[in-house]
Amino acid sequence: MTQLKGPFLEVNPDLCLGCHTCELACAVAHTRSQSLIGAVLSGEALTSRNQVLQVADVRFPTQCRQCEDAPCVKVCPTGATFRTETYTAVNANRCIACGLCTMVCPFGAIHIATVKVNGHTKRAATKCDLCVDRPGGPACVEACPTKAIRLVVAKEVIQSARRSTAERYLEAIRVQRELQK
Amino acid sequence: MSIWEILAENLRQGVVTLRYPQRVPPPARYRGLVQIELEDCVGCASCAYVCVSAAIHVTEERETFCWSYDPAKCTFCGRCVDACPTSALQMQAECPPIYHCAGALAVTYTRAYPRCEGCGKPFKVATQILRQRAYTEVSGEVETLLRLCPVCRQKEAIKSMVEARRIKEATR
Amino acid sequence: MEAKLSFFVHLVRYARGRSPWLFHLNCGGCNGCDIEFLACLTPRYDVEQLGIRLEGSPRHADILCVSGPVTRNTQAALQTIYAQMPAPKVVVAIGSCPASGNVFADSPSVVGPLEKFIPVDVYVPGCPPRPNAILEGIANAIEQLKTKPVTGIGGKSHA
Amino acid sequence: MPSWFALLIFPGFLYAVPMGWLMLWLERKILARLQSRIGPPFYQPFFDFIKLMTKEPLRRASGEDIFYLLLPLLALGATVGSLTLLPILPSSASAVGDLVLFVALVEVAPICLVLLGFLSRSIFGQVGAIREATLTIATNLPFITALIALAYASGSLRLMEIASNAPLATRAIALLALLFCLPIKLRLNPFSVANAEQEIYQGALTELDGWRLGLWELTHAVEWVALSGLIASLAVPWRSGQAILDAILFALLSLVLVVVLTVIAGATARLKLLQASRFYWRWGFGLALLALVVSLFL
Repeated sequence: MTQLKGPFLEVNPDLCLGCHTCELACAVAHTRSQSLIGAVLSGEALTSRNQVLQVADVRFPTQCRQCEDAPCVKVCPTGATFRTETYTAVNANRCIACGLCTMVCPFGAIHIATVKVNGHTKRAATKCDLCVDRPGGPACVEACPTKAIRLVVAKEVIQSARRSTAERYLEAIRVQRELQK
Repeated sequence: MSIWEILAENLRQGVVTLRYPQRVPPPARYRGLVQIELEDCVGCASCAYVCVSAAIHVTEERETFCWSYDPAKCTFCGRCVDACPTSALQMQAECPPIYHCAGALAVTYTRAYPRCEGCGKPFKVATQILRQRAYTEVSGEVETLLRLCPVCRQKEAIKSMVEARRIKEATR
Repeated sequence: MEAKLSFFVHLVRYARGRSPWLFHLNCGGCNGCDIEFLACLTPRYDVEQLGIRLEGSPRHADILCVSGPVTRNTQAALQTIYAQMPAPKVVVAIGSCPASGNVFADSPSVVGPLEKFIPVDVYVPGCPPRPNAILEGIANAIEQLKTKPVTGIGGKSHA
Repeated sequence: MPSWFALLIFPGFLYAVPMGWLMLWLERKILARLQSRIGPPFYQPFFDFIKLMTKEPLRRASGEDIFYLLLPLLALGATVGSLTLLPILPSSASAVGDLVLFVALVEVAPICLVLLGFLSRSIFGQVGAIREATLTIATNLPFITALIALAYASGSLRLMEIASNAPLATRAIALLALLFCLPIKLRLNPFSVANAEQEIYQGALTELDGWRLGLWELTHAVEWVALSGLIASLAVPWRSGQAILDAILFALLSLVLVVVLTVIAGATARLKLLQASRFYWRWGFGLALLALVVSLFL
């Protein structure tokens, strides 16, 4: 029995328009100037950590599920990806852009992108950090015009102690397939 | 022990020299040339990152990556072997060969990235060792998912989520 | 006459292979290779079995053994010493440093690698190489030494 | 015995050169064995010589060139010449020369070495030359005093007569004093400051190259034969009268001396110049003086 303390972002596909506003908001929220114009003027690269994708007729932003026992943390050779109390974080300073995390993430939610760290540009892993440093909470939640994204703080999720979120997700897939049959 | 006793002891001991072509075999854990098992390499360039003397370089193209190694620059410290997350590198337990032209031992291997089973895009794919490190048990689902590129994995996630909602509503 | 000459040439080549004298030069290395090189003189390896003598003067030497990346301060000495060695001579680069600069490459005080300044005949890779490997490198150098042209006492070429 | 035979065949060139090479090899081999090493192969000094003779000579200033040619040749010639005076056979050529000539000829090689060292204009060469000169002076006092004692005791300067007539006590003490002088004259270990290969890069030999060094090595080999031969031929008063038997006895005695000197060299470390000089003036000269006193009173 373990308590899932961490919050994660949940999307309601019925409400999502696929307008990419969350992507833009995410990218802007992770620039230094916190504004689109400022970022463009200072030449900072705009990279979003969530991606709106279309599968059949469903449009949907995907981002990191903040796995508790995350594969990306387990394979990171430098300890750049690590698990905090609330979420799975990346320290871009320590990242060597080896891409092992992108290889093992079951959601494909982590990417290698060009970021600016301590004044110099480098390649590093980027992923959703739930905008922990932002006073107003996640930027995508704030920006979504239809309020399709919301921050869920699960009170108590009963799961196997050793199973990671990713494995729970995989088990869910298996259950679905069995149900479909 | 006086010098005379030492000389007498040496004479008594006899010749300890190895005749030239004879050699002391290197120990089992001797660090010789670095060798790569290309099938196990994922192109993460951790080895190039830790290499103190820049003997290893990994260059990435769109569809391929090159792993190049110049023993002339190597310090034979073994950091690359320690750093390799997929155990693709190992060191020969024998002395590197003598050579006569600069750069004669340098090697470059090129490997094409595996292609995504969904969209056919080349991408870095996790090897078995990596999967075992990332998951407590590597199920068939993990295998299939990790053979897809990150974008296809995202799409797969969307699909299953939509499916889950649909089933949930249907059962309600 | 021809037969005599060829006997002379063979004798000289054979003699060269049997008595290579070394001059050892550290061009700013870390001393690791030097210690391994000196290990070749110990009773265990004993280079004297190949007729090798470690000489103090480059004038007496046939084989120049260089260790270390060539630093700004040693470069002039290296070239002088190479020029001071009388003609059939070969150069052995011991360790990774003279071959590439190794960890010292791109340092502002390092001007190497060695081949920029003098022709190198044999490279012994390793950091440092084992005494066995150094011996093998010197044996290779001896083979190279034998193939160099034979000159008579007056400096006239015979072959 | 004609003098050309003594000069060219025995105990001259044809005997001295292979014997000198054998002695050089024996020295290196024994040293190696004392250190548990395998040492150089038997033919080593010969191939060293061939190799050195066929190395390309360096161009030198024309004024210097003649000295670099003459001095090694002079040293070699004088040392081979000194060999002809050794009283090995009953009919040896010592009739044509005596002790004074022998001392003069043996001293030519060190003088040539000093000159070569100064000629080199290299700091190591000059330091080596100064040390060589100092040690030559230090060693010649006991060397000549011991020879004078022998000459006085036997009443003649002819080496043949010294060998047969010298009384036992004087002969023993004087030969011990002469043995004391050998390491320094052959530049062997406890007294090898003059050609220290580690500190001053073989001193006066630093700038010698190719065949000049080869000639010098040859001279050194002949020096071994001449100096060990002096003691070997003076040690035994008895001559069988058969040339071959006497020659073999002489050669064996010389080789025994080589072994003794090498073991001493292998067991000792290099002394400083002052220590070496003091040793010779105190112990070497003291022993030679004792020989002189004994020869005066017996």
